[in-house]
Amino acid sequence: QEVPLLEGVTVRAENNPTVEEGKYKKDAPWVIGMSSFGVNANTWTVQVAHEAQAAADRDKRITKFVLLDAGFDQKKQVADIEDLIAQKVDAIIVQPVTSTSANASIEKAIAAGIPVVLHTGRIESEAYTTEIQGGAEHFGKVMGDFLVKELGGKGNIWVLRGLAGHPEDANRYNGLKQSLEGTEIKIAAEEHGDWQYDKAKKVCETLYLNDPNVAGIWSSGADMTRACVDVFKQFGAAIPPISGEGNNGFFGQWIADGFKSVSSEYSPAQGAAGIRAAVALLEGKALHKHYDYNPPGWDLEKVKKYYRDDLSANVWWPSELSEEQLKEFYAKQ
Amino acid sequence: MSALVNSTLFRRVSKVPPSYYLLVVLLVILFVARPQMLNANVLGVFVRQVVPLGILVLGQLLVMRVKSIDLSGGGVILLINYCISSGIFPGASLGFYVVLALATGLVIGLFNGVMVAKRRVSAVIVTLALSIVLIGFVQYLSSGKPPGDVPKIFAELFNTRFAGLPSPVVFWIALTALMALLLSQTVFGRFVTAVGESMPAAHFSGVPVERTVILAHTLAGLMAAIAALVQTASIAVGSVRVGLDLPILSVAATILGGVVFGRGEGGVWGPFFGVLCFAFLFVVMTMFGVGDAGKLVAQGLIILFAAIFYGLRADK
Amino acid sequence: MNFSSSTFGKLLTGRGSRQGLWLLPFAIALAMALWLAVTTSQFGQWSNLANLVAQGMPLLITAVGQMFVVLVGGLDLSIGSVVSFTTAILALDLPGYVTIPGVFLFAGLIGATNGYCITRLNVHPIVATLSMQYVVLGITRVLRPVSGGTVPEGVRWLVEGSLFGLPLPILWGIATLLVAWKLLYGSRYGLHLFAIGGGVAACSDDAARNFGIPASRNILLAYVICSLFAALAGVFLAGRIVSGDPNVGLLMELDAITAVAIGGTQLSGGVGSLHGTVIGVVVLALLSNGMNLLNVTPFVQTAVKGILLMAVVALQSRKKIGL
Amino acid sequence: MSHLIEMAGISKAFGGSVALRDVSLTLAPGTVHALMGENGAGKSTLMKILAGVHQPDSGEIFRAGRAVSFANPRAALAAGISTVFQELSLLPNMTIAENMFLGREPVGRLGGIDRRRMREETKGALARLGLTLDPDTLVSELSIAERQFVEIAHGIDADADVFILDEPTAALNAADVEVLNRHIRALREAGKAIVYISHRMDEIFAICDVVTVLKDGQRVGTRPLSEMAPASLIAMMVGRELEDLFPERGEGEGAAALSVSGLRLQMDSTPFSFTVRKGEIVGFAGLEGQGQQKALRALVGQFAPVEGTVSRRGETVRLPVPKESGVRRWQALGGAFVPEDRKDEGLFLGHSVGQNIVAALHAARPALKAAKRYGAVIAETMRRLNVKASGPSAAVGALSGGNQQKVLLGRYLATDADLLLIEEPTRGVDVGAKAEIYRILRDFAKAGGAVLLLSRETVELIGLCDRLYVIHGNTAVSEMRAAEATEHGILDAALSA
Ligand SMILES: Nc1ncnc2c1ncn2[C@@H]1O[C@H](COP(=O)(O)OP(=O)(O)OP(=O)(O)O)[C@@H](O)[C@H]1O
Ligand SMILES: Nc1ncnc2c1ncn2[C@@H]1O[C@H](COP(=O)(O)OP(=O)(O)OP(=O)(O)O)[C@@H](O)[C@H]1O
Ligand SMILES: [Mg+2]
Ligand SMILES: [Mg+2]
Repeated sequence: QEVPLLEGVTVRAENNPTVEEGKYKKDAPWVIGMSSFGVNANTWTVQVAHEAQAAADRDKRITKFVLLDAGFDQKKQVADIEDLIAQKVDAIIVQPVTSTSANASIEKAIAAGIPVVLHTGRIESEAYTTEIQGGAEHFGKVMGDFLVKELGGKGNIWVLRGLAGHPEDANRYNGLKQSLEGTEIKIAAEEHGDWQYDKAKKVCETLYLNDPNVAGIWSSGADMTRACVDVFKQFGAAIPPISGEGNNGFFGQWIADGFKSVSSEYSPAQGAAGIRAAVALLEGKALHKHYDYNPPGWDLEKVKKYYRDDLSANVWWPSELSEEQLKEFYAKQ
Repeated sequence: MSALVNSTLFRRVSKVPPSYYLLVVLLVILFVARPQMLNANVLGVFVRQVVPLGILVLGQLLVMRVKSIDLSGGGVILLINYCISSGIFPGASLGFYVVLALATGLVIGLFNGVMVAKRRVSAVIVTLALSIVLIGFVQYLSSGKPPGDVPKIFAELFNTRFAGLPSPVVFWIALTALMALLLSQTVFGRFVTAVGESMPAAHFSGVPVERTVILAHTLAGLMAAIAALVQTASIAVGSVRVGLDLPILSVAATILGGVVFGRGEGGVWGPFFGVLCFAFLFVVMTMFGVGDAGKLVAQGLIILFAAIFYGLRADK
Repeated sequence: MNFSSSTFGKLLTGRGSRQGLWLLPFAIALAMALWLAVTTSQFGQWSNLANLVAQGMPLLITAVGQMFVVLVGGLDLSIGSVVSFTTAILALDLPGYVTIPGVFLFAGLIGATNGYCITRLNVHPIVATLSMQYVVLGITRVLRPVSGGTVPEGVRWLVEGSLFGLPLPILWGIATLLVAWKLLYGSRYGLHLFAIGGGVAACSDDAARNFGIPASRNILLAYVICSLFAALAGVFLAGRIVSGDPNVGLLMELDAITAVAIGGTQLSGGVGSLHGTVIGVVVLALLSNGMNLLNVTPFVQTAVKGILLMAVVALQSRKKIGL
Repeated sequence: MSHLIEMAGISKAFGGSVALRDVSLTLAPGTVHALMGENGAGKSTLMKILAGVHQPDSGEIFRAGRAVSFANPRAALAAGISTVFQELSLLPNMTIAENMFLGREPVGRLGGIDRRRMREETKGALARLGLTLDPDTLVSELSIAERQFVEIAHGIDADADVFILDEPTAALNAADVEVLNRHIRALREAGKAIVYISHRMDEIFAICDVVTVLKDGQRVGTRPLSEMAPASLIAMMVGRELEDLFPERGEGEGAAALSVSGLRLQMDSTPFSFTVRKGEIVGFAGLEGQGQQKALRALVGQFAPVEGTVSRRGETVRLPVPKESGVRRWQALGGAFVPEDRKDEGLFLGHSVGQNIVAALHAARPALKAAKRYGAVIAETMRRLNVKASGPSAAVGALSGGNQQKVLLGRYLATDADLLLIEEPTRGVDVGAKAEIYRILRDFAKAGGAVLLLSRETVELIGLCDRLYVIHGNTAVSEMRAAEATEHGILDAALSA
């Protein structure tokens, strides 16, 4: 009786201990705490918070859902988790800021008998109870494989990375490196666009004016793909194959302009999956320690199914938000 | 060393704000390495990238001339971006948004000015705190309604050209010229100079010190609002996060341009070229494939060396 | 009796003293603590108070350091990078007896470079230290592109352990304050810092020099001290996050400056106090801890923080206009 | 060698302008050596060289026969040369005791500062000057005269053989000067050499033994004062006989230019009234700190009295007026206010002479109007006040004290104000320039203007004014015609109130 956490989530095959049944069983009502690495980092993280909140609201046994925001600050995350422990919440969900900074406080939580669910970011310690991890390498590799296929294994590409120093950025990049191994594809330029539209646009403009000949672009996702496509359109140039991720604005652009692309999946509904995992632990169900979230990339067909012309660019797919919530949050003006 | 420092040539050269020769150096590098880039089209694109910063600097230099500082620009930009992109004003026209933005900037600048000049609160802290309030306000609003799309007209305007140059660049130059006129030709400009040199002396000369500081801050708020409009047009989508580095960068560009707290030897064009320096620094480093870490180091060292060269002038 | 010349009036408005306006923020900190103690059950618990001390410690250490340069009318924007840099060095695969002296050596050099550029090469503090922020951050990113590594076990103990039943962070705090107190109030050096700052604030940079105080050397030393404190905060943080991280110090300089200013220290120099800085740190720490305990949603936390900050500073009016 | 100090062939130029040319000076023990000369003659520069502030371009300094050179003030002090500088240089955020000991604080156990000793010694030093100030008071809380005293105490308390007093009395009144003089005599008895710079003739003759006169950076001569009379000394300084220091008084009494009634400065003080008529120069006399300055500053909002009413040009203004807008309001009513502290309140030291002169003219116009150039006004003002500067673009901070004062006055004369409030019209101004300023003020009154001023120099009040109000205990205790007033009479009026 596997607990359904999220579509696309699988149980990791090897080295996967189980959390014994009933270990964290507790009678409802529950208070669940969540330490986010940064709720207000971008529109995707905002949606993760909404998805988590919505999932908590749907479960009437959760009387209180405490969401704390580290604002990308490791120190604050440590303090946040300590504050959640001090409040004696029943379970803690952690989106770690970095792979190490929260380790000590997660250990403290476990020592205090509070289960810790980890998602959207791995840590170097094993102290947590269970984790759902969208593999950032996988994410980057889906994009990389696409480029390798499109380019027939050779040519110059640009690499648009995310926020420097962020583990997610480094891991996605490692995924790309795996794809490129053994091919003749060369990285002609590599820049950090911080996953933001304006920075990425600046980078792309500069790269284009420096040397417009590029066979393909590996973009680490978020709003950077849209920025890069806009640059090529602005210069009236043909858009080379470029990778992207599940953003409604990007989908619209892809459909309208018909360039070659792939969309790696990294659902904001992982926020809801975290809640479900915490609930399962509190219900006393047996869970595995490691869950992987490595779905295949999306092609134009799938994208067309999800794309919503009536919603704004800032929705991320797939989502578990209800139709009303989608309309409330994202209706186009 | 001291002979060099004392030579007349050095003195004359060092009177020039660092931004001028830094810009020349960057352009020379660009000319040597990528001569094809030195045309109005390409340069225009690069310059367009820093127009929001450039407009922010126009306000910053004004408040720095009266020994104050404005770090609230980040918050202003975020708030105005949110107002435009969230659709809380359905069906509003471009004119409405412009008026809304200017009014917002005006109120925020006025608030800063009153807090600094009347309440006599530390400008660093009050403008930083206001920025935090504004960012927090947007975060609060966006939990109810996340930002969405920016009306198409913004992006369309942003991409137009005027006299062969991108319109935002032309707009920035015009605004800078206006600010230069304001400071050099009006009584207000004299007030700013007087207040910057000595507030008590200005007061006893009959200069309305508080009003001058308030007006400077109000204008800075307006500039931040205009910068926000341009920035929003350039992103064309809503955002929940802006770097606090924009205001700090605007301070650095202003100082590179020869304007420090109280003194304004670089006038308005010094900081203007300071901003251009940032634009071309980025371009040159990207061109040479300098990585992120290297960019940081190079940017730091170059700003420092420019400032040292300027600071070494004999008549300190 | 004229209010502002009464003893209490003077204390309240900070007139006739160079300690700055610390009484109001003190009252605010007290009120916040009382309110939290009454409205939440967890606030007063020993474990929460211990957390609070540990959470506030890096800010306390950096703010105390920052105060030295603010007193001479300067600012140090590079301390956040120094903190990150320190954690990165400590997480290198080297023994602690190499890395720990190493970080202080580097920090001293960074501070000395800042001070040298500012005093001898006449560079504005904002520009000098902002450049240094970039340079040090860049080097840190090379050393440690993403967070990771492990710091020596001893460092972790220094932060999490306890001695004679006292959690060690408390001892860090006491040691920091003792050192700072001695430097500021128990030595000629500290007095000279105030004097130099007074001259700078009165726009006569040479005033202190005319008294035969070697102003440049003292200011340079203030930047060294500031940097050393930042390194100390870095060691503490490394012990807390048990790894090296290139971004851990991001924006810490602004928090430190904010804390210093809330405590009544004037950014133009010459006026301020150590206890004021402690109060500023306490206000910020209580704000963050209190909102978590009160379950304020993250979507309004920033706004609340800003408004409270605004309220604290709005009460602190001074005579001077500007920075 | 009987000389403590010998300065030989000292020359000094700042940029292009020569401040001193081949000046020699010897200081003998047990003498008070007056240094006289017009504003900008180079007195302060010469003393700053002796004090280690500036280094001479050429020339030598001998200390007890041995050639020395001082890199900074500290070195000079170590060599036994102590200076009270002309421009106040105390640090406002430090206490009196800290200022007294700055740079040479006594160190107690554990390397801490021996504050108790600092306090005790400061108290002693202040007491010797007849002051009862608390050593822990911040200097920013002191009045100008008190600061001046602290500065003097700082200078003369040092363990030195040579004392330089550069216009120590500029901010002091007659009684204070007497206290200082007693001190100087004591130093002389102790065999010290004292250099005394002042523009007040009476002081020079009362205390000094020898005088050296400088003119345009060159030494005119050195004479024993016993051979000199005021007139001959002035002639030596100015290069001509000065016929009369004070211009003739005005005659008629015009309509009231200003009338103040019911001015109550403090809760416990008696309200008083005063008027200034067109064509009249009126002075506030009395002992230092009795309310003269408060009364004047109350009119422009810089002091908040309890109550009072001002009538001016048919408008009635109730006091107190807001601090912020007081000066502007006063100017809008055709008045001007010249502050006493030219360094901190008056001048833009980093700005040019021209900018300083036109500041008030700009201020009278709306902020968004185009700024006028005022080239003619600047030239005319500099000519009228005989400002010695290389030109309108010279930085005011580099001018001598007296010329700075003229520029300050010029700023307000350049406006079309018809009522001047002046604190200390001639602070630190040489006799020649004093006469010029007196003449200018009198001409101003003759042309229908009115002047209300206060001064610590009673002689000046008597000579210059038409009418005097003696202020004591925050109220006017007596009103007298200046022509009939005497120093004794004023003191009598003040003290018998
Ligand atoms: N730091 C300086 N830079 C440039 N010029 C200076 C400087 N100090 C003094 N001077 C010039 O040197 C000349 C002599 O000035 P000094 O201050 O010695 O005059 P003074 O005799 O003391 O006059 P006063 O009686 O007005 O104080 C003046 O012309 C003055 O402008
Ligand atoms: N140039 C002027 N001509 C005539 N009257 C003036 C002028 N400037 C100011 N006033 C008057 O002086 C008074 C004070 O003016 P001022 O602008 O200095 O006040 P304020 O308190 O500084 O104003 P704000 O509230 O704008 O700061 C007002 O009554 C105004 O009418
Ligand atoms: Mg005003
Ligand atoms: Mg002089």
